[in-house]
Amino acid sequence: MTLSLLIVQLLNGLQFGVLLFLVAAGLTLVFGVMDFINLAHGVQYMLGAYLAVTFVSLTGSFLLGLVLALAAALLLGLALEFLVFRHLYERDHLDQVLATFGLILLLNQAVKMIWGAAPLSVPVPEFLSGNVRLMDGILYPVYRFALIGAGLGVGALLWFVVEKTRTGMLLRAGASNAPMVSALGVDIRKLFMIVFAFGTMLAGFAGAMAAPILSVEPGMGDTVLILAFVVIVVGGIGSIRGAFVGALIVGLVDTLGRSSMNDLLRLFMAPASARATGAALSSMLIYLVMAAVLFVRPEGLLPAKGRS
Amino acid sequence: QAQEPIKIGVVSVLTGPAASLGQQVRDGFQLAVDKNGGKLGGVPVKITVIDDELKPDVAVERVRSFVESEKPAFVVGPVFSNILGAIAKPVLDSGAFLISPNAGPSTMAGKACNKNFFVTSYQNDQVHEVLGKYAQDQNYKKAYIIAPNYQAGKDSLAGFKRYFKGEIVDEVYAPLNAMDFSADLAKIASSKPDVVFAFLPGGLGVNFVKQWSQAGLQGKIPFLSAFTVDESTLPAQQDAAVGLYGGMTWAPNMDNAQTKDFVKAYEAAYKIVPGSYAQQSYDAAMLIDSAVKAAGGTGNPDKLRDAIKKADFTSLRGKFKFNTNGYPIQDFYLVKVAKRADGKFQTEIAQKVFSDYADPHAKDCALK
Amino acid sequence: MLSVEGLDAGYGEAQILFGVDLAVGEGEVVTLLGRNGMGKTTTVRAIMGLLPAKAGRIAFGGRDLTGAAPFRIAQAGIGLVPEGRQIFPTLSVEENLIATAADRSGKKRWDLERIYAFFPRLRERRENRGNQLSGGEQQMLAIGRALMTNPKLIILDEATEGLAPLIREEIWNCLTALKAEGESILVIDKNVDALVRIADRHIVLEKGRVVWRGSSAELRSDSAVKDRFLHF
Amino acid sequence: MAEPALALKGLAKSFGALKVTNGVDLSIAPGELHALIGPNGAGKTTLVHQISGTLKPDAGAILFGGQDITRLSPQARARAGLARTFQITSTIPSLSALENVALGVQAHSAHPLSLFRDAASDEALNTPAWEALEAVGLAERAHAPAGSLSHGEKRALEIAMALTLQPKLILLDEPLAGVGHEEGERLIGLLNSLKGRFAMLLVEHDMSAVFALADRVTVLVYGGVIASGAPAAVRADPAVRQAYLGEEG
Amino acid sequence: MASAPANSAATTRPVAPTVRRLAPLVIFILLALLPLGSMLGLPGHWLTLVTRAMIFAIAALSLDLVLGIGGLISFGHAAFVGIGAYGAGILITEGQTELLVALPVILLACAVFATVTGYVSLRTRGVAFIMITLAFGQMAFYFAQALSAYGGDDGLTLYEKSTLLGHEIFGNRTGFYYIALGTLAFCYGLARRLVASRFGRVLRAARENAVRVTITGYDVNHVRLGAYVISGMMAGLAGFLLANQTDFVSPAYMSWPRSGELIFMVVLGGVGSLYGAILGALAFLVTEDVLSSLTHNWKIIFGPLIVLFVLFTHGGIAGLVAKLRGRRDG
Ligand SMILES: Nc1ncnc2c1ncn2[C@@H]1O[C@H](COP(=O)(O)OP(=O)(O)OP(=O)(O)O)[C@@H](O)[C@H]1O
Ligand SMILES: Nc1ncnc2c1ncn2[C@@H]1O[C@H](COP(=O)(O)OP(=O)(O)OP(=O)(O)O)[C@@H](O)[C@H]1O
Ligand SMILES: [Mg+2]
Ligand SMILES: [Mg+2]
Repeated sequence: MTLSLLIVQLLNGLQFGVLLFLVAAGLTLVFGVMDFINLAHGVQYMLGAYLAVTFVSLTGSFLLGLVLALAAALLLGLALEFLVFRHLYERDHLDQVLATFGLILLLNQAVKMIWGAAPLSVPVPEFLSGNVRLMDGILYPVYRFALIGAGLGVGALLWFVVEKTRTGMLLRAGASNAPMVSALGVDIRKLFMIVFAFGTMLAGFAGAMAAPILSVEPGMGDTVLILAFVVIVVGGIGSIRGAFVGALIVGLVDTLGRSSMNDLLRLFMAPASARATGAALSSMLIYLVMAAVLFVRPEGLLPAKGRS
Repeated sequence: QAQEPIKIGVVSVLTGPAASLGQQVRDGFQLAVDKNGGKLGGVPVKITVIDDELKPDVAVERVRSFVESEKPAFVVGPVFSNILGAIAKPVLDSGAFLISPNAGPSTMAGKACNKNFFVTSYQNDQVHEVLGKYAQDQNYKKAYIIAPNYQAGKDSLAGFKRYFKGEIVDEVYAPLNAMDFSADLAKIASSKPDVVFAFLPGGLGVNFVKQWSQAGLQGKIPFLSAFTVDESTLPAQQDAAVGLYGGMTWAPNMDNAQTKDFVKAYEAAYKIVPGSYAQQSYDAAMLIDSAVKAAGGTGNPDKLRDAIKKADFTSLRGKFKFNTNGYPIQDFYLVKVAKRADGKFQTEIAQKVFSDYADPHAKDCALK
Repeated sequence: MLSVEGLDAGYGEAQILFGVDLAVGEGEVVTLLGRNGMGKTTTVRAIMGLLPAKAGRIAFGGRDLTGAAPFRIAQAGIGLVPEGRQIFPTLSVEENLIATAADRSGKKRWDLERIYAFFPRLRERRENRGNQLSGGEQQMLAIGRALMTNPKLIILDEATEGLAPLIREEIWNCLTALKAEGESILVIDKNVDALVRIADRHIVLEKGRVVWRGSSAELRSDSAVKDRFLHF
Repeated sequence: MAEPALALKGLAKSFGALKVTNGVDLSIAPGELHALIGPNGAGKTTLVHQISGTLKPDAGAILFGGQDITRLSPQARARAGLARTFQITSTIPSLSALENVALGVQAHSAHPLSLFRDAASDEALNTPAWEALEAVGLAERAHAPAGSLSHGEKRALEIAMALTLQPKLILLDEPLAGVGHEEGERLIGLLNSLKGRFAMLLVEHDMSAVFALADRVTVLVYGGVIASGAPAAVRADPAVRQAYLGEEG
Repeated sequence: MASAPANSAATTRPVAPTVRRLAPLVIFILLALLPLGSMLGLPGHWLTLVTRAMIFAIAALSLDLVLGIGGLISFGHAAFVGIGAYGAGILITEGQTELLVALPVILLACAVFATVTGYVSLRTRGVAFIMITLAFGQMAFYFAQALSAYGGDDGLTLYEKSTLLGHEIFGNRTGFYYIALGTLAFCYGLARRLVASRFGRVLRAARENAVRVTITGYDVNHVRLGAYVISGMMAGLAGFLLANQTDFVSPAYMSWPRSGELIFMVVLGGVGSLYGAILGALAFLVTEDVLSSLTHNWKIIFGPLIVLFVLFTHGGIAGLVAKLRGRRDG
């Protein structure tokens, strides 16, 4: 592998990681901070993408469409919270898993009925189309740089809110002992509702941002959901910094693994078997990394304080 | 008259990302039946649509209970080879005819061929061979080839290499759920092959093609593909796919009357441009129509089989005949994506690559 | 200030409290006494709205708070030091103190500085997480946290459990000072000897019913009750 | 002199910069009830954790009946006869009080993990369990789930559980915390009656209990021992009064 | 998880002993009578459907043993089902159909896989355990996908079924039904005994308070590993039956959604009650079948149904049964 290729692959890994981070951030907020396992986070991501498809084509403007999609995602989050989630906060994790699985079935099917089964897409906005030249003829899409930037911005904002503000403290406190927070005079339910809706909006944001580069199709959230869980477990549950680091690791490992596993194995294997082994291994790679991380540090790389 | 209807099961995937293919199979078949006034071969038909969910064990369970309770004369389906492998045994054991409108695995073309199994599409390898042959004919020297990491993916790249004799700069197996191909695209950009061959069905293809165009590769490197740019993915790929090549036995602009009627009727009924999935399924219905007519019903399986083997129907492809193993012998084309005047996208025939092409596995089949 | 009338409450099918009446006046210190498992904590939980009352009325500062959510009751000006400390394990000491801080009495007597001055040990451990504290340190934190809401009435449920004798003395002194400032206090504690000095009135619970009530002087003179709760 | 039941030699433990256990030497004779007192945060619980094996010391040695157990796992120490109670009550909430106690009996039986025999009707487990419950006055609540017991009852249950481990030494971390006056008296009576059967290390802030029970007292301040000896002597020690006891002693 | 103790209350809801004994009895009697029902007009495919449901019930039961009783949420349990299925599939493909050869091989393979992965996984707790078992499940999945000799991703069709001493015991559909029922009853009895045993008591106790159990003198991980291995073998048995029922094995049997479905069955049925897992599997698969025969958009009904069920009941179907009975008893 040449140096320039390596740089591009690192950028690719970074960008993939950032996309994962956008999904994982909402998940870790709701899961880590509020101690709620929301399997429906993946379908919320999918809905964000579909809403973007609709609103972008309706308004003809990416930015306007994005804003409308976010608003719709927020509303959807509030509705879901009101109808389903608030009744599950005090329930067992497994009850949450089962109920949110029901939501996955419902929303996946609803999306298929509303938007059809065929993949859809959103065009890359005009002002972010085009490429940046990175040495000897290797181009890198501007939109992907924008995506990286958006991810970093969201990450910084979230970290600040959760770690540095009183709202963040109350959230963390509420996760471990909600009745006590309430008994000290804070309306924890309202707080949870806002955070939950915000988490949904974040998932929607990730979906909307991914729509111009990925195919928008029913079930697109299911793979992402598992990857997002891998990310937050590797990084340390409930920690925004952890999710960020975990996302970068997963993004880089997956990207670099896929692009260099064959070359690596070919050093000491016949090309045909290197290919076969390489393909199987690179699929397994992130799981191997996760198992290794958890074996050495069961609480993840950068666990939230107090969750070790 | 109170005629006993022919029972037909249509097994197709209607759940998950692949559902858009499955819907074409279901709708193409239904269109043919509707066109015939709810009858095939003059006999009313009762169609049961079974969603295989792309899960082999679910498919087996549903199909088995269907054949056990309904005793159908025909089962049409499925889209994917791994589902075919799962349902073939219960269907064929029940004595029904199994007509595959899409999946054409090599296993069932050779040793494991069955007298009651027919394919109205092609043997899977052939489509990939079309592109290999074309790449060879163009005298490309270096090819970058990519497919998903599963059996059909491996068969695909093997098929391409059967005819392409140049250098393979890289042979890549992507995860089945890959979303982001930027790593592969970077590799392509840096290794500068003469041609890229991809087998990336469904959402994989949408992602790849969009990112291909965003990476600025469109128009720079010839892009040949199988099941990567077709009518099921074009609505999402749109302009990003225009000018890309695929291999097929048919395209919506095929120059014959039956195709014109079919495309028009399909678009009117389902609001999308039909792809090969719909076309092959439509042909499957027409095949049944001709056979039932010739055999005078479904009462005599041997007569029915002989009638099916004759394939005496007007295929949307024009000429069509069966090999001894139940797979077709037919022409294959290079197709190219184009934007129609009405703004929709479709594949169009670019050139013929094989004539009367039979799959190589037929020689392993004991049937005569 | 606080008045509870005819309170019935329990867990699931099991009724624990039967018609409990109690009142705490402005600037008054009242104790709730009784053996283990007699329903003291249950009473407190019901007052705070953490446990639904099956019957009865709870009012505070003239407002009916029966059936209100816990946060409303707390916002009305009741501060709780719960049994078993219940500090927030994932928050640092300082975060524990400021997360729910408020000024509910309108006099803002307590801030971080005053808490740290009162419990120097907490200042030393301010960066530590709640679950890294020793039992006694956690107890100090729970008291500090309740004071930081500047309540009109403070409820202390076994607030001196696990505290060293010196610190316990400090707490009693503090309660005396608070009382002097006009704070109302409802306290549950096994160190009745000390409480007799500070408290105005005492209420004894047995199997969820009030079986005795009276002033400190009456407690000292009632030999049956005295034997049960006092050392001398 | 007989081998001490427990001996700590230069035990040390830090959390970051904080030295929580600072070169502690301590020796408890067989059958002795040794009280460990000190201000909040002095490191008493941390010391108990190290002895029972749930925390690893940074340096020093722990000798149990003459045997070095510094590197043994907690479960191995328990099997060797080292039992403890927790400062924050720790029972198994959904199991009944009886089952909680039987769990301890079972651990010391010949087949602690046999796979098929019904455990609930196993008299070999139940009889000793009943005895332990009776000893702490919990027999009436035997079938109540431990989670529904009141605070004081849970404390008693913890002691019953420790009793079944056929201990040579019991570590008691604030057994009287949250226990009412009347139950406290009974618990003190119980501990008194158990004196001599095994050694006990009692961590407690209730001075009336400490001075009623202890054979010897050690005072820990900032992780170090500042005084150790007979109760009366310790009580009179001005340093101890200043650091810990205040007026009350 | 910080709030684990508070949460565990919901999973350990005590079920009245009479229900615990009576409910499974009723279930097994009804199951034994079902083939008669199909003579009386129940659709013919119900026999197949319920056979499949009982096979999944075995897998769900095995999961409940670690999940419900041991508190270990294994998100890779489908791997064991897959190993069992592939064991049968590969042996049959290689011409070895004898059950008395296949079963020991499969059970051993499952035990080895469980021991190795369990040893690593049990270092972690809570969500980390969920995810590390997922990781091992996925590795098994990708491994099966790479098994080109046995069909790779396309799966493997079995042209024969397993035999017992040369007899084709799986050939007859009703016979298969009763074999599945018998296996299920056997596994249930085994699990019941295990839970009631000393071993089971320690396992249950460790779920709620591992520190306490350790301090009492048990090696908690040792006990958990034992349960994990037993559970894995039981799931492998289900896989063996599944392969023989579908005449087909595929990597899809091991994919993570499959592991997820097993968890849903257990939770739906009621965690930790064992017979709940059986009810959960039956309810899940039968509802799925009934609804999907009504409409292809059945998930739009099934999804909300699940949500409503969780919102309005506690402790799954078993909890519901216990509550209804409790109400009737007064
Ligand atoms: N969560 C609960 N579920 C069921 N019963 C409970 C629960 N909490 C307490 N109880 C029961 O309620 C009764 C009263 O308990 P409460 O905690 O109010 O007593 P208390 O007077 O505060 O005792 P202590 O001095 O031990 O704290 C006890 O019998 C106890 O067993
Ligand atoms: N994990 C930890 N990380 C950092 N500091 C800790 C940790 N655990 C305990 N400490 C600190 O070590 C000191 C000793 O704690 P320990 O619990 O041993 O005190 P103690 O003597 O039992 O006090 P108490 O009488 O209040 O129970 C305390 O200041 C505590 O804050
Ligand atoms: Mg209490
Ligand atoms: Mg302590």
